[in-house]
Amino acid sequence: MARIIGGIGTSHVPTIGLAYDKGKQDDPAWSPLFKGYEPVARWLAEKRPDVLVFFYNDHLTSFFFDLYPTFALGASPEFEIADEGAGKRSLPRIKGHPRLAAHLVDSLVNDEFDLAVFQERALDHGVNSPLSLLWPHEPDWPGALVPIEINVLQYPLPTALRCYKLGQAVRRAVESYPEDLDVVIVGTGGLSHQIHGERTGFNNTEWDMRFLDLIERDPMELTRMKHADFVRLGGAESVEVIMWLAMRGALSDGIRKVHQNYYLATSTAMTVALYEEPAASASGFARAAE
Amino acid sequence: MARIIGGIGTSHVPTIGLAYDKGKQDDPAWSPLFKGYEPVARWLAEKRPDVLVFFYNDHLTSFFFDLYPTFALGASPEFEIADEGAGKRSLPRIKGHPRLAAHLVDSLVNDEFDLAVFQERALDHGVNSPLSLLWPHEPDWPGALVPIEINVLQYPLPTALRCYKLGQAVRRAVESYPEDLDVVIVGTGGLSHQIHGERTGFNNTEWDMRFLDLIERDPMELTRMKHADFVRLGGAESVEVIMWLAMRGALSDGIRKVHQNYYLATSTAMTVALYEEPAASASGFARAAE
Amino acid sequence: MNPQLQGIDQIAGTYPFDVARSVERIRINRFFWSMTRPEYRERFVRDEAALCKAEGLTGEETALVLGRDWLGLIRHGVNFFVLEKFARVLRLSNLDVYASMRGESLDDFLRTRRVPNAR
Amino acid sequence: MNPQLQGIDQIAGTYPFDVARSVERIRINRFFWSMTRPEYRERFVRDEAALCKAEGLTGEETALVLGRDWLGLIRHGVNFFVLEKFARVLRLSNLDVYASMRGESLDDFLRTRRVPNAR
Ligand SMILES: [Fe+3]
Ligand SMILES: [Fe+3]
Repeated sequence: MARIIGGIGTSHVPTIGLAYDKGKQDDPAWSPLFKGYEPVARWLAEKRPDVLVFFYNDHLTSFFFDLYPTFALGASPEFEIADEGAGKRSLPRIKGHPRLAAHLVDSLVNDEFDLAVFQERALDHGVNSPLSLLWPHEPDWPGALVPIEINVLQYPLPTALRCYKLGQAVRRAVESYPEDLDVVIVGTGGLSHQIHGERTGFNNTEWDMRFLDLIERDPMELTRMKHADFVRLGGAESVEVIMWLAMRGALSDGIRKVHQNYYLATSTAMTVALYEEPAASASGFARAAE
Repeated sequence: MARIIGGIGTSHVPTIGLAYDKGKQDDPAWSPLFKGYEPVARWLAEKRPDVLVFFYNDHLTSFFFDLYPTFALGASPEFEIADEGAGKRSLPRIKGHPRLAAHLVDSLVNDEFDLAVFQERALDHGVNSPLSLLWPHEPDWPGALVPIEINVLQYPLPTALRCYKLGQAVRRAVESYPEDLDVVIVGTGGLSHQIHGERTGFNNTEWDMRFLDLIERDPMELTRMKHADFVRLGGAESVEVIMWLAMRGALSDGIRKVHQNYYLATSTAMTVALYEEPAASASGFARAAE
Repeated sequence: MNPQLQGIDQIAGTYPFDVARSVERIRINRFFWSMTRPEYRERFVRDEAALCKAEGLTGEETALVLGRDWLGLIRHGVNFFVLEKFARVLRLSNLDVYASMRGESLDDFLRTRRVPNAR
Repeated sequence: MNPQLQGIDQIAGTYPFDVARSVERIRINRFFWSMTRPEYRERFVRDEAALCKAEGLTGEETALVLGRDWLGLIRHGVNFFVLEKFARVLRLSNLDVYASMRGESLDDFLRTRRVPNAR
């Protein structure tokens, strides 16, 4: 049986991937960001999950308004790295998990989530930017990824509550998968930022701190917020934190936050947080006994 | 306020459009089909609805498996006629209704239907085949159409119950639209047919009659059926009648069936049925008073 | 397993097309789907085998295409509705394809129908 | 009206992108989106005005493109995330675009940031 051993919330700004590619790990302006990811990368290296289920949004790269889904799950055996206007980052292709993906779609559609299924569409910085800091990738990534794309760009967006419920349904789906797999759920985006209009550059660290508290302790309070509330409190593009609610919905009440980093340098509050499920300790045990 | 004045259930086999284009209206092998649509066309001419909301499926023409939605609503001001391998039928472009479409999407997504929104994708025989028998179109169609595409090709399909609920949500959405519009709901597909595998050519008129009875009188019984039940009773491709359930969900309990035609010639039981809402009489009255 | 499909394997001569099949066979399905574009149809008509090769179809798949093996293509995991495009390119009617999938001549198939001359 | 957006019009300097806008402005959004393809970028670089014309942009839209009027493009209904592609083609950073939308020079903008040299 597959089981969820933890969750990760992370920003996905392209800047993270760009700074990584330029080798700025030791640049004093960037090292607080990179250092913040190290404990999470270590945890992943230790727990060795088989699959990451990745709630992300495409940024009008592989999806366009000719057909724009609310939720779309990627079912291919592998995904290219996207060209976002300046060529592709030199990362290996990202492996998918078609069997788990097909099971998730079966389960979610029967659970009344009206998913779109996508294949052979490249993954943009929404996935590849944080992934390059979370997982080693030379010569290849250590596991597979099931991407679940969420509309955070073209209103109406799914409500915060609907995203949370999607996460709950993903948990039911993962737990009914017959093979043994350790799964980590990743929710991406945020935190506070606005990058369009005269209000560009807006940030709100106080709200970010409150969000980080609520997502762990009282996500239901966040599910009662309207998109306009997220825009007002965190800036227009921060509404994408509804994807953290999908991640949180897939986790249990028993999670423990084992790491958090927050770094606001120029425009986006870059954050990573790690939540461990009680199951994860058992997992460590099972691995040790191998 | 917009209101629903009736519903139409209709087959959408390409043959219908093909026979129409070849002028077979008086051919004895085809006239029972064409005659059967005349009362519905007359009713539409008399009631003059502003918009048809059309539950249909694309047949891998304008949609492909690179991104395959469960439900997708078309929001463009007009839609081309699709080329399905032998050029386009010579019909005028079909007018959409972007304002109503945007309102439906707002309402449905907030009602937890995870719709995809499509634009500028051509409509194939799933729409244009029955439409050419329902509405005159020289020089142009008399009204607008909002297409709602439903996945009936790539399992998992939405359940019959989910389609019915979608229809109910569409009714709520139409009734909360602020402008005065008369709307007719169209559900397409079926009835019994199988057109792949060794079982090709399967039909079941007894089941078709029972279906036509239940869709009017007791749709909830149909919502309890599994896709495999539809396949067994009506043939593999007849599972698309779940789109009639979406239509039926958008109608009230007070409907009256005012016409029905059933003609099984070679492979698909070709049917059209018309259900009138109590509101429709008032509509006739309002029109008469204009 | 999809609970809505329970029992479907007992329905003979029926090949449900699901996400797993779709992923496994996306290439050949895209090949036929592309026949919605006139340029692509022309390329096919000009040199069938060359297009199959350029599109990366396997030898087995190419044989199914060149042999017009409709039932074989269905069993291989091609969706009927892209085959419908292929039939248009070959100027065959759907009835021709149905007869072939049943292993019958068109006339024999039509004799089993209620209105054989509705074509 | 979308109940989730209640009150959003009171947030100054913010332009929510919704289905109505998307339908109205799909052409210019597709123009920028297409810059994910190298051939298209090359066409743009070779002759900007010619591509705008070929793609059916209006005179007003062409002026916004040629003038690099980032804020004007946003107000016109272009989604930021296709503009991001345009910035890549012009070899501008997102920070350049942000500064422009605020009506500031890059240096002035960076002075308002916590870590001005994180670029
Ligand atoms: Fe984002
Ligand atoms: Fe159909």
